[in-house]
Amino acid sequence: MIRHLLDGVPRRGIALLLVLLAILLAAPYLVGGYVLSVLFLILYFAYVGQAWNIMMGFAGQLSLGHSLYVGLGAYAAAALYVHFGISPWIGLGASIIISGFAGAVIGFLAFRFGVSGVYFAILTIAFAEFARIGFDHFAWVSGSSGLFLPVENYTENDFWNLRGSPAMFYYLMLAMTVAAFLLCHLLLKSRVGYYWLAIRESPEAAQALGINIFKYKMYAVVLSAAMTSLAGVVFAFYYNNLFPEQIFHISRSIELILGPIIGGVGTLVGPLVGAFLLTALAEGLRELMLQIGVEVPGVKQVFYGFCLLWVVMFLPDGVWPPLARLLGLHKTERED
Amino acid sequence: MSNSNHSSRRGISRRTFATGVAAAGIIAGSAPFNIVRAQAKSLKVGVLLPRSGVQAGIGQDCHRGVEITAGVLKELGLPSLEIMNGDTETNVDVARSRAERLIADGAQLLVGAFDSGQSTAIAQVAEQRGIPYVINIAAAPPITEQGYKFVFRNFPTAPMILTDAFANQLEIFKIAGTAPKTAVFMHVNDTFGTAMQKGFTGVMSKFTMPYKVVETISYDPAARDLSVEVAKAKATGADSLIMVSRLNDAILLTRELVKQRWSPTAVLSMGPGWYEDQYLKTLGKLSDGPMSFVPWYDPNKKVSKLLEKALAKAHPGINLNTNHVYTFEALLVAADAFKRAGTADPQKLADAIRATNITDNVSTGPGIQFNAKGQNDKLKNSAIQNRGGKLVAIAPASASNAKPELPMKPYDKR
Amino acid sequence: MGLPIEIYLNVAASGLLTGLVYGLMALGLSVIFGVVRVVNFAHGEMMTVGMYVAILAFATLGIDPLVMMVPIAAVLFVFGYLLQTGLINPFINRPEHSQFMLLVAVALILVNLQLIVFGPDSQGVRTSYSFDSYAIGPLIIDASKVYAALAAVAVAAALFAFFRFTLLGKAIRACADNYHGALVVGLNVKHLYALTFGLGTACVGAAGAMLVAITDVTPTIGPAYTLLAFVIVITGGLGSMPGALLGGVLIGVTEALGGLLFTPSAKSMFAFGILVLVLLFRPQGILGRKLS
Amino acid sequence: MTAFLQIDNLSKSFSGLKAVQDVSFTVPKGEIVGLIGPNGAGKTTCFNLIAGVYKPDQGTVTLGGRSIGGWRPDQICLAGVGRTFQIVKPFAGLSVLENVIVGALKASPSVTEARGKAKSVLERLGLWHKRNQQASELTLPERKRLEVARALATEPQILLLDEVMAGLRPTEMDTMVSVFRELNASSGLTILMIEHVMRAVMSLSKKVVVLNYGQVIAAGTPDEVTRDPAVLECYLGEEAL
Repeated sequence: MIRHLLDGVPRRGIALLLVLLAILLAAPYLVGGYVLSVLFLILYFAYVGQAWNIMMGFAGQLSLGHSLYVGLGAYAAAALYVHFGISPWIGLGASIIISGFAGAVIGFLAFRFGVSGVYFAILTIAFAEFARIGFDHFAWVSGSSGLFLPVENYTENDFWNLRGSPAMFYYLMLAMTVAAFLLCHLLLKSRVGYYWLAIRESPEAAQALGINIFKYKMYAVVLSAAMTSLAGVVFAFYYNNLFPEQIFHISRSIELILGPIIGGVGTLVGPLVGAFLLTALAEGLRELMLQIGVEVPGVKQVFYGFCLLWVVMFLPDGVWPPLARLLGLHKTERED
Repeated sequence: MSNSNHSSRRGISRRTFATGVAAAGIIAGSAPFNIVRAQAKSLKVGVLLPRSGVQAGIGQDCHRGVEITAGVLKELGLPSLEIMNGDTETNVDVARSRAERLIADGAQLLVGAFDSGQSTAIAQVAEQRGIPYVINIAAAPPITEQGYKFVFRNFPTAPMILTDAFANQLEIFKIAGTAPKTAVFMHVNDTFGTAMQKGFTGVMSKFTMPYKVVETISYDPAARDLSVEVAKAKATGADSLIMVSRLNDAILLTRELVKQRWSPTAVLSMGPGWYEDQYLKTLGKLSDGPMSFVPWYDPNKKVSKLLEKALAKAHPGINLNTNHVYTFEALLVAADAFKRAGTADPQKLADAIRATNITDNVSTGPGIQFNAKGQNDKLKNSAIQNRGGKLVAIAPASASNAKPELPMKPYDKR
Repeated sequence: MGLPIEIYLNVAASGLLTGLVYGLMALGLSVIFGVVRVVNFAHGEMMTVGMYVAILAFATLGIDPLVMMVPIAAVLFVFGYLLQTGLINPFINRPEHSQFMLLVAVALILVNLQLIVFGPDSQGVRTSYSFDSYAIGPLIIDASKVYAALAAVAVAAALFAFFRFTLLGKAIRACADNYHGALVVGLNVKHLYALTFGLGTACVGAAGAMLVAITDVTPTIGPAYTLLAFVIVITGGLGSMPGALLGGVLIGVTEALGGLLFTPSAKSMFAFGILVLVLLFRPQGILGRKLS
Repeated sequence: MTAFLQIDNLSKSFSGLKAVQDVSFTVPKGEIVGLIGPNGAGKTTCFNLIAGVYKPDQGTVTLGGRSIGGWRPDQICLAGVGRTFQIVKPFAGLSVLENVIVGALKASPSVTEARGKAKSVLERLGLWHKRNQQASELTLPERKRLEVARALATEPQILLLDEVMAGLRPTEMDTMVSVFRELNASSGLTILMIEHVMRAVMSLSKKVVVLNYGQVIAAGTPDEVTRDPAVLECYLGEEAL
């Protein structure tokens, strides 16, 4: 198993990953609450970015409505906890089923009718918006007045009910990110991974090679949706309040796909690098504004926009592929 | 009141951060916790407001309240506050990490954040770090029902706003000698709007109101066009309109009322929008008449006059409103507690806030006190009316400076 | 419900008129996609630029927004032309997510520049006819909406004429039909693409000027209009010009009647509902050409 | 000699234009059959009907006794039909090896085994030294060979080749011809090939079917066909062999 995992990965890459992991594991003991909260955000976006990347980066289906799955996952687990006191570890089952089902419905409808490309992207937005307005009127989860989770304590970590300190959430998010990374790594080396890439590159050719493209696209959507829903569960229990206006909003969908696009669509490390760069960039720009004494709201976002523009213009494949070459980590010869 | 160089102690680490995008930069960016909490002459207060993003308008308006605070506190003989600003960008992620950042930079007390979702996120940080947090505006009841020890709210909850609104309406109808018979209740379908809608029927049943609500209409906060809503309301034949709205929709609704040629005898608003400067400015003489039943200030109080003066100086032409008043009062609570505690120690500061008893304040009612949950339950709301581009307080009698005008002048006769 | 029939007529008329203005806005998006094959994710943000210019002109010079429509369209034409040549052209053959990213960045910059320059408060204009309405029997029709809708129809007609009858318009259509063919016969495709993008942004600028007469603007309103434009063009048929207008009217009337029959707060659900149905049963849109 | 692939009365029209009209022919098991005709004769449409890209308006396609008309392309591939595309469709972002692995996975239980198969196919087609290059970096003749390699990796019983010789240099073409001849001889692979390069068709095929305007105008051995006046008139006249 381990040999299989490491197969084909350059040694330097493994070493770098281990160092990074060690730093991330030690972080709560080294840094204060602020940096920890930023690191949490980075991991959060790295995780959802990875989940989105399965659908877009691997299988080539552009989803611009991933906030749908975050929101469904968050609401499912939170509602079960608030109404019945059901632990999120059980509730996440419901999250996975509901989000996976939503993904399956969207995928089924779209792929059956040959909706793809821009049309598919806009269909995903439409479903997310549909959910946003629907949840605004969904009284069982308090509609637009928001669903609040009871906050009990911060001193003791109740892992079973996900009540506790930021460090607990940080480690949970770290574990999820690592798991998602390893899962994607394994997937890419498996039959389904090869098939996804083939579908992404040329659906016609893939089909001519015996690949049931409908089936494999469905796998990608359902898996991506289910994984994304878990991020929603963490979101709900971390922030302890949910508003449809916020969680299903299209700006959330955009936010969570910027990371993998900037980092490198279809690469394993891309979502990680992208989430790190974007969060650090946002925080760095805020600090820069403070340092130079600019206190006009909106200036930071303008600079942020220009940075995005620059990256997308000059690094069309994202930051990671050229960075990997720079670090000597690009794909090595796999065969003898 | 500048935040650009409030902390030279942290200057180096901040610069490291600004330059570093690398992991090392992030990790070195902040020392573990705030080890030194010196007995400073002034209190460091982190103010978190949504000054960009969707709520930028309100956030920036609240910020005007921050700007005029320093002078007023000085006149009241209270210690000065060192303000550190944080923009939440109308985003709960940013609200949380900004709160952490301000605490890491030495904030000893937090104030903010207008929105219920962002306030909840900040409240959790404050509670975890043991830093007192005074909410300026946020009406969702659950925030003070969580058993927090460090979170205080000097703003009424939705049921409180409703109770006072009905009481004030009865008072006004009595003075005016007339009252509407039927009403349509229209509310925006957002956090505040639904909180109000939920309490509406229950609270109303405790009063004997002269009017009957014939229809309830909820509409989308992002609505671009409200002609359907007004057409629907008009079709009920009701003679008055009860509103819970925001600014943009209040303007849109008024335009539609005029265009669809429907002049209710009264517009009774229980939320923002109808009294705001932009409403008055955009609609001119068509803005006259609506009454707002809102958390307001008592124009007869001494500090109110100071605040009005300070605002007129800093921002001529802008009327003092809820956003300024409650943001100011949150800072007033901070300065008062700091004076009594004599220390910035968060625990002692929180104890001092819990023992707050400010009678020399701005908002309507007996003053500022907090109950065991950290809620000021003594707050009273006012009724105000738009008159010629200005706002007058018309109820309760003890906090008013004008008589109500009812019925409202029809739109086509102006 | 027992509502009198004239309420339905009133609401439908109002939906129809606003729908035409929305249709013009969406027409810009459709023209751009139909030729350049780039989805303008900053469409609503570009419209707010037009809205702010109209407000500025009205506040400082007192020019009526419907008059300002022409200069605003010209300004946005230049903006669109430059944007296409300078920024978007290298992205034409890049994958969709890359184009999406580029325009999201443009949108982010536009929104926040507007926030900095114009402030966060909503702004509008009050023309002499701002609050007028026509009473036709039991119908009460908003005067501003009538003028805006008429202007929208006029602009759309001019655009149709341009594409149908002028040489340049025909060249652009040739370009859209067969990119390589156009190259082979020696058309300056880059210039034609930029022209098209300019025309698209000019449309949306004109629509913005009209919309100012109907509603107010805040810097953050852009994304909602971008989304609306998507819904309209996909419903009507992406790339089809009559489709955009038809989609606008359809969405406008559906939202209005849906709001009347059910709860108004859920009225945009009806628009999305129609979009989903169209995508599922006629992915190319009502008037769209079959997907290749 | 049994008919392995049997086409009966196949018709297909696109918005009124009759692309393929009442076409019937058979491909016997283990043989190499050429499908020729001038441009626009309906050859590729015919291929797409067999491979399942289009559904026939009329007629049947029978493979080894089973009717496969109206099946999806992937089902037809699983039934034993491998194909190449006239306009090559490589998985541009993947390496040459990965391209072929995708094909080899059809008949392999594991990726490791698929890799092994891909290796032997690549070696056979002389692309092994290019295995780590991205498919997008290949020259056109190389891409054509990659198409063949990918299709071969699915271990088909019948291979549909759509102009794979186009653009090859004579020596490259000879290699290709010998590869097909050897495959046909060693494993009994049946081949149906569309080809413009007559030298390749004539040297490989035992049987040639000629299409013009969507209809079969002649069928027989290369010799017979080349002597057919109808064929000469419509087609061979311009291709001075």
